[in-house]
Amino acid sequence: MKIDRRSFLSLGAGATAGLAFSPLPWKLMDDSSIWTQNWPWVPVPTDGEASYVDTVCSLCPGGCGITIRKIDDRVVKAEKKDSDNANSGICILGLSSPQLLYSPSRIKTPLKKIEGKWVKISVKEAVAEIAEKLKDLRKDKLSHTLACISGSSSGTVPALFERFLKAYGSPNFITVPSVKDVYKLVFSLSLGSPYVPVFDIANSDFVVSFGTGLLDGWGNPAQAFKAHSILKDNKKKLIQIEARLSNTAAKADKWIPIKPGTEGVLALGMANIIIEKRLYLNKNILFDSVTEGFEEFKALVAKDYSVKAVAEITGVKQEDITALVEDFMKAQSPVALFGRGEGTIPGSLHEMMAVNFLNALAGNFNKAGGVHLLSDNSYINWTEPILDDTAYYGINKKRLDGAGDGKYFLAKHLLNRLPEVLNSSETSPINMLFVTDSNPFYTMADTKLVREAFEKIPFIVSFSSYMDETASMADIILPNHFFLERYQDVVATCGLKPAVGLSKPVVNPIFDTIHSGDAVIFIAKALGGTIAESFAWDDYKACLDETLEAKKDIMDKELFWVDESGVFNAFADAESSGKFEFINDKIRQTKPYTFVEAEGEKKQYPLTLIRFDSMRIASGYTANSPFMTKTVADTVIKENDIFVEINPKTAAEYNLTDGSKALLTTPKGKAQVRVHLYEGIMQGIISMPSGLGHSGYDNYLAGKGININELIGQIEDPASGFDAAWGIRAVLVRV
Amino acid sequence: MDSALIPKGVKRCSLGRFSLWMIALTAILLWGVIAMLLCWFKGLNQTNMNDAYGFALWIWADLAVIALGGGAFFTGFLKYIVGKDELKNIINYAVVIGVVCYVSALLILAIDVGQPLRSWFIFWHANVHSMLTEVAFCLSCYLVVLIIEFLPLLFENPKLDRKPFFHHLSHNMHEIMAIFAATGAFLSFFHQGSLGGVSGVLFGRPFAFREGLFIWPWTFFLFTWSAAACGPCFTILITRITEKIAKKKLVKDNVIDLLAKISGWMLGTYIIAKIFDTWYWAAYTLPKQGFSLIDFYSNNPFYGIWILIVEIFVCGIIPAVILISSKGRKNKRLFMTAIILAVIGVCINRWVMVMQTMAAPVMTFEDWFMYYPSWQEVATTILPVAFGAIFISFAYRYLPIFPQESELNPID
Amino acid sequence: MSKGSKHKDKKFGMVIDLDKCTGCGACMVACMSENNVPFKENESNKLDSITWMRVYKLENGKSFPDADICFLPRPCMHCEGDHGHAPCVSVCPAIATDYDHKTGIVSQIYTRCFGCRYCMAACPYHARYFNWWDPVWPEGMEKLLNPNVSPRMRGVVEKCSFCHHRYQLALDKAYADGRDKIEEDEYQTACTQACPANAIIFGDLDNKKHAVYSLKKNPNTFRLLERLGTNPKVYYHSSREWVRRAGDNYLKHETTKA
Amino acid sequence: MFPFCFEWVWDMSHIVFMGGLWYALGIVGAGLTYCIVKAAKESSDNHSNGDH
Repeated sequence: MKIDRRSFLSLGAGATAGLAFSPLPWKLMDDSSIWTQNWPWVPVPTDGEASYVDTVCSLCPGGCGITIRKIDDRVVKAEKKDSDNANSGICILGLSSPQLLYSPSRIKTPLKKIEGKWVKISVKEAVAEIAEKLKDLRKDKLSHTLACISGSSSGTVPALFERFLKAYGSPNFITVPSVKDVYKLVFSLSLGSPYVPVFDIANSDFVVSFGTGLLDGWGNPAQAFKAHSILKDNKKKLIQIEARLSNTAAKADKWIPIKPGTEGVLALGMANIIIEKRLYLNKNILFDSVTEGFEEFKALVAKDYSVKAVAEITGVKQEDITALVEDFMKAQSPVALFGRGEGTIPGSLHEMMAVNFLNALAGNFNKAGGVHLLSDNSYINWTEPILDDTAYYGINKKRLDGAGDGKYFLAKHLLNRLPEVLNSSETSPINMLFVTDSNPFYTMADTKLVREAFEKIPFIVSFSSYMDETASMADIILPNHFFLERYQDVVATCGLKPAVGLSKPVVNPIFDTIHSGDAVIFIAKALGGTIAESFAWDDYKACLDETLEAKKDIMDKELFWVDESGVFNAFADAESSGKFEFINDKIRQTKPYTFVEAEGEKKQYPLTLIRFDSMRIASGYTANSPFMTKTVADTVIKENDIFVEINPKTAAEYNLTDGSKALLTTPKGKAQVRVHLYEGIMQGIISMPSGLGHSGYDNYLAGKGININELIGQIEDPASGFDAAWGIRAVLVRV
Repeated sequence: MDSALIPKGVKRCSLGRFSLWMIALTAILLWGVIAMLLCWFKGLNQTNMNDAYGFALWIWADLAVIALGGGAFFTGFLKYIVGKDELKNIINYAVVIGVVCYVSALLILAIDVGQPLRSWFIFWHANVHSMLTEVAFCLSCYLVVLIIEFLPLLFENPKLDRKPFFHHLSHNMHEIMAIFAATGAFLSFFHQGSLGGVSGVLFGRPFAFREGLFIWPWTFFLFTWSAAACGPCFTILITRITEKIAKKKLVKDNVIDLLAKISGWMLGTYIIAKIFDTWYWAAYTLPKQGFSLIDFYSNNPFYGIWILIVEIFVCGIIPAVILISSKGRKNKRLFMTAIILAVIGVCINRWVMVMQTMAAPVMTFEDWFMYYPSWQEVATTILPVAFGAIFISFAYRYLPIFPQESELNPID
Repeated sequence: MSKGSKHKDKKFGMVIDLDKCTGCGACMVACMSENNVPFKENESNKLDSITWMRVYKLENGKSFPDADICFLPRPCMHCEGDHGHAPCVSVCPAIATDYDHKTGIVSQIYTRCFGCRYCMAACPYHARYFNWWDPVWPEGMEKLLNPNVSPRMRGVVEKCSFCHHRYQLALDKAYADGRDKIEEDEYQTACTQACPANAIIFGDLDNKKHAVYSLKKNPNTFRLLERLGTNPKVYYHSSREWVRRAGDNYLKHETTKA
Repeated sequence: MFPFCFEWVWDMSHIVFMGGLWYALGIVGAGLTYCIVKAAKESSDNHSNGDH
């Protein structure tokens, strides 16, 4: 048969028709759809047995009891522990812990920096190398040039580090300070012992907060939120005194805007009115028998803090001040909160003392709805470390930060003084630095100065779990397990009582990491001699078991062991012996009352930049998870630009419109920002969130925004020596 | 070279010239094809659509192109059902334009959906309550009808016509074309309406929502009506453009005049209905939902009350008046202005019903959403235009589309 | 149905107390974590950022110092419309989203959805999200995936499901225990459970024993865009008039619905 | 679309909608078949008649 063009075409047409009527196209259509429903690049979660493991979250000082949902051996979710007792609760950060566990920015093995590049090493090698270096220092009688920065001051792990420094021969154990350090000072000055206050917000009927970020991450956020909800249920009042309409201010029944930094003045003014009007007498407390220095205090506030003067300084109207005082003193169980924002910056001692006087005048200590006082946990009862001559020589050297001495007689640790000390000497007075549970190169004010200072230190050992800003500057990293992978005691409060919680490993360590407690013990053992003798435990677990003793059984069952004896009982009844001292010699020594001002010339820097804390942005050692960053509004971060909030009227003065780019300059640095017009901020003030502008971590966080610490410098509180900076003068120029 | 394919009695340009024209169009087509492939392989992140703009440029293009393609069904309806026999001189071209419009619409839809390989679910798992289902069914059925209406034309190509089967088939189809046309008109009335229903039923979107008759919101009827009014205008416009390019008259004036007159009346009545609809919406529907008319025409950088005025007055009343008056139709310049305005008017209507619906905030704490298309969206929207030009060029060159062409342009 | 029927239809819904909501974002993270919601390196474009639960920040429009803000968590409203005629359900051409009369939950079948996005155009709450991108979990993070919820592919619409899988799990558990009913606390959404302020209350709106039943009747309770007839099953509570007014559209002279 | 798809319900809306659809498809299909069959018949008749 001759195949011509025509038959060829017919054949083609026939074949096409035949195919169309065959099941083939339909089958293909169906199969392609099924393929789209099972695209190989869309992961399918592996199924397995679901289980729940309870543990204590240690991502913030709150120490909540949480529960972890597991599928076989993987963590899929963190949840609130279903329990009314204990310290159960969860916040956005705790909910992020699974993402933080599997984060790409985790450090997967011990690392050593060789010529600027990270090289994997084993734990053994790392420990041996650190021990070798430490031995050399000891040989040269330089044991005191070892320093350690610890993110926390409570619990066995920081205690092990502190013990290590002592046994090794260095006084330079330094913790990262927070508002808690100032709280302790407030009460050690007024009550003679460093009590930690717990505010019984849930049972109060009138809460006045002097800039405290009750709903912005202060204290234990989960408990604060719960307490606030109870306030709302009971229709009780919350008053927020703050320059910016923060989330706390927004939830408050009344927001009283105030010039930032003058909160202490307002408190003293209020105290003056209370005393003048003798309102404290209505409180049915045996005032004379439980206070001291009242007359002197009375004279002092009467002289300098008349309502007129206070109104002028603070910008709060006179009638608002008097009304506030009346409502406060009329309430059954009023309470005044102090400590700014979420409390990462310690803050002004006098400001907090001033506010606390209101509590004293309302007589609310140890009363329902008032201030309850807890003593520091004392469950760690180790024998003193054994000191050899070198150690003895070393620990008697002066602390580098000057804490506990001269004008810094009140403070125990002053991390904020370290950069200055380092920068003022030619060669570094620190030869080796341990950094554990903290990220000081990011969290400390005036980051540039901090960096310059720390770059002088010849050898830095980081114990961080993440490639954060500090870890990336280290020489050796011994990465800690993430809290879901390790045992650790966590100091917390259960209700109004001190407690210790137990973090338990929920999964086996997923990387080649080492518990920092183990790391210290191993380093000590490698050093031998009295140092090794001081660390007789086999490992951290043994140390922890021995420390907790019988408490551990309770913690295993209930997660928390509550220290019933840790509650200060003064004022609870007429027979109590405690006295609240308004003025005493020690207080006089701090030269009351001085409040710090923002750094910078008003002429050159007409605006004031303040920081604000947000639940959605973690600003401490733990940084944001991808989910948390996803929740951040587009008026805070857009692409990589950070926004500063500004009052529309102020913006108009500077020719700025919503979203426009501007150059923000402070005495400490410059940054390109965008502006967000916000009616909730005072004129002349601009604000910026803390916790952004990371250079470390992963692509989900790094490079987004500016680290406010690069723009703000620290200001030493003249009373305590702690950083009390609440802002800095600034100028914005449209670009 | 291709003279064997060219219909008898007409003259066409040289193949070389034709090829050049084709190359230019194909280049544009390829640009669109690249964008289309990007959308298919990389996903719809290639567009500037977002969660506030789930419907955007493409859906507008779809709605507009189908409204403009309405010339086919309405001319068919007038010729076969109403019996306006003069329209046989333009019906072929109306069908060709219709095919182009409907194929384009389906192509755009195939790019627009997130899972094109599953798009047949709309048929298989049809939700009979969804306006979109109605659209999909009627659209595809009507495309089949259009192709049936187009096939006889194809078979009349000299080369094919020589085969007896095609010759007879073409003849038979002509014979019962009224049945097809009637079915097509039925389907068209529905899907044109359903497209109006697409936005009209959105009771969560006060800008689009309209009350109506039974399950059909007023937009259902308004869309059919406006497509019937403006579709023929588009057919006339394309005919005129073709005449301009071919540099000869292809359809007699009386045919165009008749179609334009009917269009004029349709447009006039439509615009009255549209005014009533807008008034009722503004005066009754919106206040019930807590809105006033001006809410939808203020506080944003683009959608002012001007767009309503342009749509109703400039592109509605004015062309209607021109097309209704015989003086207006006689004046060449006025006539073309009216035709173009009517076409623009229906496009604006489809634009606001899609884009302004998405743009206007409904929750009090949201702001207007503004959007501009990405180049991929623009390219894929131009793709059908290029396809249309190619298709029409081929059809014109090789098929006896204009029965009056040889009479009007005798070859000596 | 006869009286005392065991299988009475349920109508799950929420009452969210805006006086308590602090805008902390815990609900958003809990939701994303529970439901395998993907995340990208840049999520600052909120129009391309999948957040089944989204917390809006409302402003009262007044200037300093009278300015006020309020946070408003917005899950899917699971509109009942008129007899289950939710805005999105009736428009879906492929029945990929449906109103379940037994639970009142508006479902979404990802493998059925072909991405026409008509439902997104229909939803006035912007509760529906499109997968513009392929979901990508960085190496190691795919371990976080919850096996009870299937991850979605590019090109489909997704939204809050009231953690419907948790209802299934609760029913399965009850069945295994030989019960035919589940208690209020056995089925709670991830956001409800996570809210540190206990601002979200979830339950059967028709069940007198459930907390939501009485909470929804509080005079300070309102729903979003009620006037459109969407008949949502998420109620909000606020003691502030401006917040309640922001929940719906009002003409200038109209008073806020009490 | 078909009564054997599991979404199918025998209710009014399905009957009206799908009824309309299949009615239209039926007319188109029948018309087309008529034309093709007739054309095929006519062309083969013509062919055998040698009329071409």
